[in-house]
Amino acid sequence: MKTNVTRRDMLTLGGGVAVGSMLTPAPWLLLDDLAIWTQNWKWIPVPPKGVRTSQKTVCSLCPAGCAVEAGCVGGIPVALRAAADGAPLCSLGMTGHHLAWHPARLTAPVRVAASGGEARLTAVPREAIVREVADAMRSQGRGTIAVLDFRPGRGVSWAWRNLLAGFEGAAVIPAPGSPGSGLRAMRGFAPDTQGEWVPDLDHATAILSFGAPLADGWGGARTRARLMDGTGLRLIQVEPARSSTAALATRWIPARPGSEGAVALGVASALASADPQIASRCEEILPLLERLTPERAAEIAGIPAESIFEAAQMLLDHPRSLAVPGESFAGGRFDPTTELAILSLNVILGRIGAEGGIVTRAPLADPVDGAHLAPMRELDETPDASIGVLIVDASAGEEPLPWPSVARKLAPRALAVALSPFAAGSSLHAGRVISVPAYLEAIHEVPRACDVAMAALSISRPLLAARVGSADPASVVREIAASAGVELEGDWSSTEELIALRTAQIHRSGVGRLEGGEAGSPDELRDAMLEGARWTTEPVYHQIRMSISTEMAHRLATIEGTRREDLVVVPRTSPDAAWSAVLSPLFTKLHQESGLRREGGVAVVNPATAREKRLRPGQKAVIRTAQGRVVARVEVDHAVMPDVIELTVGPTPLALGQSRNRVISNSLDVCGSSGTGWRCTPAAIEEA
Amino acid sequence: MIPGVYEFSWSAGHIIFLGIFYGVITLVLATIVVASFRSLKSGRAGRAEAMLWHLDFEDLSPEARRCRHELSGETRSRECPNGFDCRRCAVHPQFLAARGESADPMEEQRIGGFLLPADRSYHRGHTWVRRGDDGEVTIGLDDLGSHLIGKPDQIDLPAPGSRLAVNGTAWELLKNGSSIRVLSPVDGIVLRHGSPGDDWMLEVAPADDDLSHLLSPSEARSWMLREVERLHLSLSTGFAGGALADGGVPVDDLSTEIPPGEFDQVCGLMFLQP
Amino acid sequence: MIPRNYLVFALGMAAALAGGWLAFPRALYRTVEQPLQFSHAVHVGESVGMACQDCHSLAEDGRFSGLPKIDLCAPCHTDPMGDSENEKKLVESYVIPNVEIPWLVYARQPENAYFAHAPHLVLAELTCEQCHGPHGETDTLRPLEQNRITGYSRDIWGRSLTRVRNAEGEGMKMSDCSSCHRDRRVRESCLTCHK
Amino acid sequence: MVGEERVARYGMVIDLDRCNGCGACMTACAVENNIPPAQPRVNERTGLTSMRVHRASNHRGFPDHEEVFIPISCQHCGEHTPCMSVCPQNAVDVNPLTGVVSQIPARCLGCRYCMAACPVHARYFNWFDPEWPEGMERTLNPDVSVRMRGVVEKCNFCHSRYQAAKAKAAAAGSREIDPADYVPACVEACPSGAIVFGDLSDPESDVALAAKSSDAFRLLESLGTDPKVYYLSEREWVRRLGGADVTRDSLEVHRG
Amino acid sequence: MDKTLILRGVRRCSTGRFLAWLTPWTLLLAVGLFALGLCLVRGLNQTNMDNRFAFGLWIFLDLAIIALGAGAFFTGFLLYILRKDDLRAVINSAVVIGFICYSGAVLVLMVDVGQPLRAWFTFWHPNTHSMLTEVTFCITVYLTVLAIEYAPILLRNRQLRKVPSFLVFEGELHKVMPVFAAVGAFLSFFHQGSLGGLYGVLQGRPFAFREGFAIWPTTFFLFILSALATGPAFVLVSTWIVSKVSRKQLVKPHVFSLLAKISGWLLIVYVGLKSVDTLVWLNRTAPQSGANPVQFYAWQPFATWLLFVEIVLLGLLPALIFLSAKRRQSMKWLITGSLLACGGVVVNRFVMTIQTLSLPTLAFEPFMLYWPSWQEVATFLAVVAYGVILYSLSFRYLTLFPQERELQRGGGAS
Repeated sequence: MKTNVTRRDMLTLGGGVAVGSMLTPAPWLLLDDLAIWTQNWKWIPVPPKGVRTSQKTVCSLCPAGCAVEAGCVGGIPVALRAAADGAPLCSLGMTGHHLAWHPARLTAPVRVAASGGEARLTAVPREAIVREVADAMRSQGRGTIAVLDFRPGRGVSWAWRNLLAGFEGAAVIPAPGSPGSGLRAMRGFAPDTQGEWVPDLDHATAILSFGAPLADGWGGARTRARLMDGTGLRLIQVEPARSSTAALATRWIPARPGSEGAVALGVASALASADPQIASRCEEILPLLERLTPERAAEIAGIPAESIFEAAQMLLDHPRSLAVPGESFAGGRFDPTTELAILSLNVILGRIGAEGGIVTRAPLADPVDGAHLAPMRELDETPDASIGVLIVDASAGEEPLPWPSVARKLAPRALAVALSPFAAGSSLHAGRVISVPAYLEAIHEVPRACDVAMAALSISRPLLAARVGSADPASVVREIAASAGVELEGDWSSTEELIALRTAQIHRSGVGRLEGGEAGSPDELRDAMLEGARWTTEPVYHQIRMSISTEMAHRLATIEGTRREDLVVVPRTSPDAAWSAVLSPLFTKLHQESGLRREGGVAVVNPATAREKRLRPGQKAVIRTAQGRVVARVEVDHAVMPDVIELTVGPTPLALGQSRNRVISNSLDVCGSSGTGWRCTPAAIEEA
Repeated sequence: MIPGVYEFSWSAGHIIFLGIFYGVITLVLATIVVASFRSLKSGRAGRAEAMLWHLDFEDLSPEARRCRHELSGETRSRECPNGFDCRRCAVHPQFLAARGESADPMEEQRIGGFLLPADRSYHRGHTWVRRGDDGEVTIGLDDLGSHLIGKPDQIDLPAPGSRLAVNGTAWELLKNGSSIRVLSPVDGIVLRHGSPGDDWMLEVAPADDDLSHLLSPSEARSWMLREVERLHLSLSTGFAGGALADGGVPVDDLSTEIPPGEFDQVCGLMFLQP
Repeated sequence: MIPRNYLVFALGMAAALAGGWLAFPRALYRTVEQPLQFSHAVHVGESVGMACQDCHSLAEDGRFSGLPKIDLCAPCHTDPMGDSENEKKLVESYVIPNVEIPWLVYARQPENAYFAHAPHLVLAELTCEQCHGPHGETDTLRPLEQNRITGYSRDIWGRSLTRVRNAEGEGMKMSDCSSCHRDRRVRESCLTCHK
Repeated sequence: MVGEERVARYGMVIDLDRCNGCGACMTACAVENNIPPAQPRVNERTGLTSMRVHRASNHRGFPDHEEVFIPISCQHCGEHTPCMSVCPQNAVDVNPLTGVVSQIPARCLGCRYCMAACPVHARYFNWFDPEWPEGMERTLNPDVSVRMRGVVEKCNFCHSRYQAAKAKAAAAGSREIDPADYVPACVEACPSGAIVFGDLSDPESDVALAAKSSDAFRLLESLGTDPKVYYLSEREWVRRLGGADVTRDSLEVHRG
Repeated sequence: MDKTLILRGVRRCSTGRFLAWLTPWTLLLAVGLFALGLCLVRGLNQTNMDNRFAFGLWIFLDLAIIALGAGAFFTGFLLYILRKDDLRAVINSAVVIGFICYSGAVLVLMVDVGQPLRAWFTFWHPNTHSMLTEVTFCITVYLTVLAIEYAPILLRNRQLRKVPSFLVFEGELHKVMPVFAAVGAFLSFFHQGSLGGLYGVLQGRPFAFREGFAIWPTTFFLFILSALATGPAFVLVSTWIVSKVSRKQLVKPHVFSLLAKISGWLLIVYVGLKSVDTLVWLNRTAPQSGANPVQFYAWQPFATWLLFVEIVLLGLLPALIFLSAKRRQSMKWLITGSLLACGGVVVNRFVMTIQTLSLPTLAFEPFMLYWPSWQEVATFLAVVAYGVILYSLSFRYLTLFPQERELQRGGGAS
C-alpha cells in the first residue's frame, strides 16, 4: 500500500482527532474553566482582605460633627457609619473615606494657570510658595493681608489671626457662605457682647423661619427630629420653594425671593397694631410699619395677607417662639438689612436672651489666652481692591462661594494662595495651592456652626496616613511666620499641638461639659474627644431689653422700596454637596445615574416662565446678571415659583476618567449683587 | 441536566422537559448513525456507481430521458422510469413482443453524417457493444461520440480485472478541460485494453449475455436522429462545417468546431451527465 | 485487511484520547511551591504542644481567623530556635522585616463564594479534617496545584476529571457543598453560599 | 442534626411622607454593595442603582404643586416572582428561609429576560466593566463580591449582613439571629427614619404592624406578585401612584 | 473558471459578475463583524439598549427572522409528511433560507447576551419553567437538524457527488429525510411557540401578558400560527426575489399559488384567533391585572393605528388576496400578498418586543423610546450579508430549484 500522505488522509485524521477528543474531558474542562474564568476576570477589582477593626472618629466634613464608627480592613476604612445612638450620616459622610482617593486630589503644591476656563497645574516646592507669601506680607506693597477662612473657630483660625496680628489693616474674613460667626445683625443691637448671637431653636415651641433648612439639619439634630415627628413644634416657613422643610412645616408661605424683609416688617406691623406694648418697643419704625402694612407686604411678597397675620399670631401665642433668618446651602446668608428686619421681630417681641429666643453663646477658649489677634472682618465690610495678599484656608472643607465677590476685593497685583486637599473649588481661583491632608488623613477640629445655641467642639481623628506632599495647615502658618519674621504666641508647631493646647484651655475654663465621655485631666479630655466625645455648653439665658436705633430704622426703611424684579435667579444645591469642593464618584448615582439630583449648571423654571421666555426643556439658555453671564441647560418644573430661575450650582461628582476635567467657573459666579449675599439676583434669560 | 449535577431533581418539569429533549437528540443521532452505517454498507457493496447514475438520471432534462420506444415511435411520449435499464422494465418485453421479428438492416448506415455499423448494439451514452466469437464483448465509443471528443487530451481506462456496471463508468476522458465519464453499456469484467489501431476500447467478459437493454441497430437510427437534433439544439450556433443535416461527412474533431464555452455543455448532454 | 483510512482515523482518535485523558489534565494545572515550609506536626507535637485553635480561631462575631498573621509567629521566632533553613528564612525574610507570609491557600474559594466556618463548626459540628483532610499532622506543605485558566487550587475541583461529583471530603465544589447540605437536609438557596 | 430553622419573610415599609429625597439610601447601597461609580457615558437609563429614589408629583401648578420621593429597590415578590420563573438557568431564586429574592451574577449569562419581566425595573445590567478611581478599590466592602460586566444585579436586602448575623449567632451556638444585627444599609442610612425593615411573618414586629396600616400600599399590587416592600402615605394621590392603571399624566416621551 | 463546480445544464453568470455581486455584501459583512467585535470586546455598552430597554433591535429582528424562517420546517412538513410533492420545487431553497435565518439568529443572540461564554449554563443548569430555556434547547437542536438537511443539498454539488462516500451518504440521508422533517416540525412548533410564550408569560407587563392553556399563554399558539402562515409566503417572496435577481424562472407558477393558498388559509385562521385573543385580553386579562387597556394605546407614536395595521392591513388583507383563486393567478397579487403577510408577522414581533418595553408600568414613570446604535444595526446587517452570501453561493453551486433546468433559458446574475 502507498505511504505518501494525501489531503484525504489529513481529513480522516482530523476527523479521528475530533471524535476522539469529544470522548475526553479536555473540551468539557476547557469550557468549564473558561466560564469560571469569566466569573473571575483578572481586571475586576477584588475587595481588600485583612484584619477587621472598628475605629471611632468624628466627621469633619461639615459643622454638624457627627460621631463616626469606621469599619476598617487592614487599617483602611471601608465603611463609615454613625456611631451608636448617633444620627445617620449623610451621603457626604458615608462616602468621606473615598475623598482621600478622589481623582482631583492634590499630592503636591501647585501653581495654577487658567486657560480657556480650565486650570493647568504645575507642581512647585512648598517653600517657594511660602517664601513668596512671606515676602509679599513683609513688603505690603500690594495691599492689605487677609485670610479667607472657610471654617472659622478652629485652632488654625486662631493661628491665622495671631499671624496677622502685627500687620496694618490685616484681618481674617469668615467665608460668607461658611457656618459663620453668629447672627451678625444682632451685633448692631449690642455691639459689646461677648460671644455669638444664636437662635435657641431646641427650646422654641414655635418658629417663624425665613428659609432655614431645618429638615436638612440646619438648626441641629434635635430640632430636625422634633420637626420630623410633627409634634410639639409649630413652624411657619417663609421660602420661595416647597423645600423638604416647607413640606413638613405647619404652614408654608411661598414669598417671592427678596421679599423676606418686607414679610418680616409686615409681620412686625401686624404685631405692633395687635399689641401696644410691642408698638412701644419700635417707635423708631412705627411710621414705616404704618406704611408697610401686612397687606402691602403681602402684595410685595405675592402672598395672601392672612398668612402674615397668621405668622404674627403664632409669635404672639407662643411665649417661646422666635423668628430666624436661615442660611441657604447655596445662597448663604441674607443681606444685612433683611437679616436685621427678621431679627428685629425678636427684639420687638422681647425674645432676646429668653429661652427659645435669640441667645448668646459662650465663645470657645483659644489655644493661648490673651494673644494678640487680628480682627475678624466680614467680606462685604472689606473695601474693594484692597487685599494684596489673600490666603484661602479651605483645608477643612469649603462651601459654594461666588468667586467674583472675593475677586472684587483683590488689589490689581494681589497674590492669592489656597490651602486645600483638592484641585477644585476656590483653590482653582487662587494662583497657588498648598496641598494639605484630606478628611481622615489628619486631625481636624469641628467647631459648631452658628445654627444652634450650644457652643461645641469635637475632634476628628485621622485613620489614614497623610499623603506625601501634603502639609499640615498649622505648620504652614509657622513656616510663613518664620519666613516673614513674625513671632507667634504659644508653644506649638502642628495642628495636633494647637488642639492639645486648646483642649487644655477648655478643661481649665471648666465651662461646658463632655458629651459621651469623662475627663479628669486635660489629657483625658483630649483623648476622650479623640474617641469621639464632644465638648459642649448649654445656652445662657438672661433677657435683655433692646430697641431699634434710628440708624437701623433708616436701613429698614429701604425695604419699603423693594422692587418686584420680573425675573430673579436663586442658587440651589443639595445640603450634603454644599460642604465640600469635591464629591465621591459614587455621587454619580444621585446626579448622573438617576433623576434624583440635577448636576450643576441647570436652570429650572416654572412652565409659565418657560412659555413666557420661550424656553424648551433640554435646550441651552444664557442667564445674564450684573455679575456676568452663564450658559445653563433649561429644565421645566412646576415646583419652581414663576419668574424665578432655580440655578443648580456645583460641585458635581466626576464620572470615572474625568479627573482631568478641571473647570474653574461655577454657575454660582453670576449670583450676588453689591457683595451682600447672593440668595437672589435680578437676571435675564434667553435661549442660547 | 443530568442526574448528579447540582440543581437536577426528579421533578415533573425536569423529567418531561429533559425526556423530550434527550428523546429528540437520540432520535436525531440514531438517524444519522443509521444513515452512515447504511452508506458504509452500500459503499462497500460498490453501489456508489449505481447511485451516481441514479442521481444523474434524476438531473437529466426530460427530453434526454425519453423511452427508447417513444423514439422508435412505438408509443407516445414516455419518460424512462428505470434509468435506461430496460432489463428492469415491465413494459419493455411487451413492446418487444408486439414488435415481432424485426429485420435488422445488414449494412451499416449513416445518420446525420454519423456511421451506425449494424454489427453491434448501442448504449444511450454513445457507446456500443460488439459480441465477440467466444462470449467476450468489445466496447467502444460510437461515431458521434468519437467525433465529438476527437482526440482526447487524456484517457484513463479501468485496469484489466476491474468490474464494470451498466450505466456505471466505463472509462474517463479529459478534453478541453472538461472531464467526461463514458457510461458502460454492460456488466462485466475488463479483460484487455484496445490498442490504438482497434476501433474498440475495452474487451470485457460480460456478466450475462442479455443485451436487451441496448439499442438494436434499427432502433439506433431513430435514436441517433434525435441525438443529432439535440446536439444541434444544444448549440447556440450551428456548426461551421454545417455538414450534419445534409448527411455530409462531419469533420473528425467536432470539439474544435464547438465554441469552447459550450463544449462542456454539449458533452454533458451527449454523455448523459448533468 | 482493514482499509487504510480506517487505520488513519483510529490513529487520530487514539492520539486525541491519549492527549485528552493523560496529557491535558496535567497540562491544565501548574504547581506552585509554598513560600515557606511549615510543619504542623512539629507545632502540635509534644515539643511545642500547640492546639489548632491557637492559630486558627473562631472570633466572637463568627469570623474565622483563617491563617495566622506573622505577629503570631514572631514571639517564638524572634530569632531561630532550631537550625532549619525554613526557620532561618522565616525569621530573616518575614519576622524581622515584619511582612506577612504569602501562603498559598489550598481551599481559597472564588470571590463570589461565601463560606462561614461558624455554622459548620458550631452548629453542624464538623471537624476540620472532614474538609481539609489530616492537614494538622503533615510535616511539610505540598505545593499548590493551580488551574492555569481559573487560577483555583486543584483541591477545589477535586481529582475527578468529570467534575460532576467528588469523593466524600475530596473537592470543595458547589456540588460537593450542596450534596453535603442535601444529605443534612439544609434548606439552602443561592445566597446561602454566594455573595 | 436537623434543626429546623424559623422561616422569616423579610420586608420593608417605606414612609413616603417622611422621605425627603436626600438619596442617602442610594449612596449607602452603593457603598455597601460595591457598586461602581458611573462611567462618563452612563445616564439615568444605564445606571447601576439597586436602590433608586424616583420623583413623582401631583402635576398641579405652583404653589399647589407637591412632590413625593419613592425609593424603589427590588420588591422581593412572593411566590409569583416574575423574574425567577423566567431565568433560563436558575440565576434567580427565592431563599426559603428569608423570602429574599436573590440574583447570582456568577450564574447569570446576561440575557436580561428578567429585566423585561420586572414590573418595577428594579433589576440593573452591568453595561460596563466595574472600575474605581485608582486606590479607591481599597475601600470596597470585603463582604460583597464585585460583579463583572455583562450580568444582571439587584437588591438582595444586603444579604451579606444577614450572613454576618447568622455567623455571629452560629458562633454563639444559635440558629436565630438577633434582629438588631441584620439591618440593610439603606434602612440604616435613612436620616429621617422613613424605612422600617424586619420580618413580616412576625406579627409583633414594627414592619408587620406598619404594613397593616390603612395608609399602606404596594406597587402594582394588582399584578398579583405579592411584593414584600410596602409604602406608606397619608396623601391619597400618593397612594394612587401604586396602581397599575397608568394615567395620562406621564405622557412625556424619553428618547434613547 | 468555477464552471466545473456548476451543474451542467444550468446557466450561471460569469465568475467575474458573481464576485462583483458578492463584493458589496462582503464589505457589509466586514463592517458588521467589526461592530460585532466591538460589542464582544468592549461590552454591550456599545449598544443603545438600557435597563428599561433590556431587549432591543436584536431580539426584535431575531424573532422576526425566526418567524420568517419557519418556511423551512413547514415546507418540509408539507412535503415529507403530508406528501405535497409540488413543494419539492422549493424545499431546497426553503431549507437553505431556514438555515440562514436560524444560524443568523443564534449568532446575534450570542452577541446579545452579556456573557456568551456562559451560554451553555442553560444546558447544564436549565430552569425548565423558563420559556427561554425551551427556546434555547429547541433552536440549538433545530439548527443541527437544519444543518443535516442542508448536507444532502450540498453533497449533490457536481464535484462533491463524484466522491463515492459522499454520494452514498447523501443517498442514505435523502432516504431518512422524513424523520428530520418530522423532528424539525416538532421542534419548530415548540420554539416558535415558546418565543411567543416568552412575552405572554410576563405577568409584570400587562401589555404582553396573556392567559392561556396549561403552561402556555395564547401568544404561544398565535406565534406558531403566524409563523406557519408567513413561512410559505416568505418562501414565495424569496423565490420571486431570487428569480428577479437571477432573471430566471425557477419554479412553475402553480407552486406559487399553492404556497399562497396554504398561507392564505392559515392566515385567515390566525387573524381570527388573534382578534379573539385581542378582545379577551383588552376586556378581561388586562383589567384583571389592574391595567387600563385604553392607556396601552394612549401614547404616540404607538397608538391604535398599530393594532389596525397589524391585524387588518397586514393580516386580513393578504389572507383575502391569497384566498381568491383569481388573484392567485397574478404574480403581482401574490407578491403584494406575501409582502403584506411577512410585514404582518414582523409588525407583530415588533409590538411584542419593542412596544411592550416602551410602555410604562409604574404610574409615575415616562413612556420611553429607543434608537439602536450603529453597532446594533451593523451587527444585524452583517447577518443579512452573511445570509445573502451563503444563499448566493448555494444558488450558484447547488441545486436549490430542481425545476430550474427544465424551465430555464436566458442567463442572469448569480
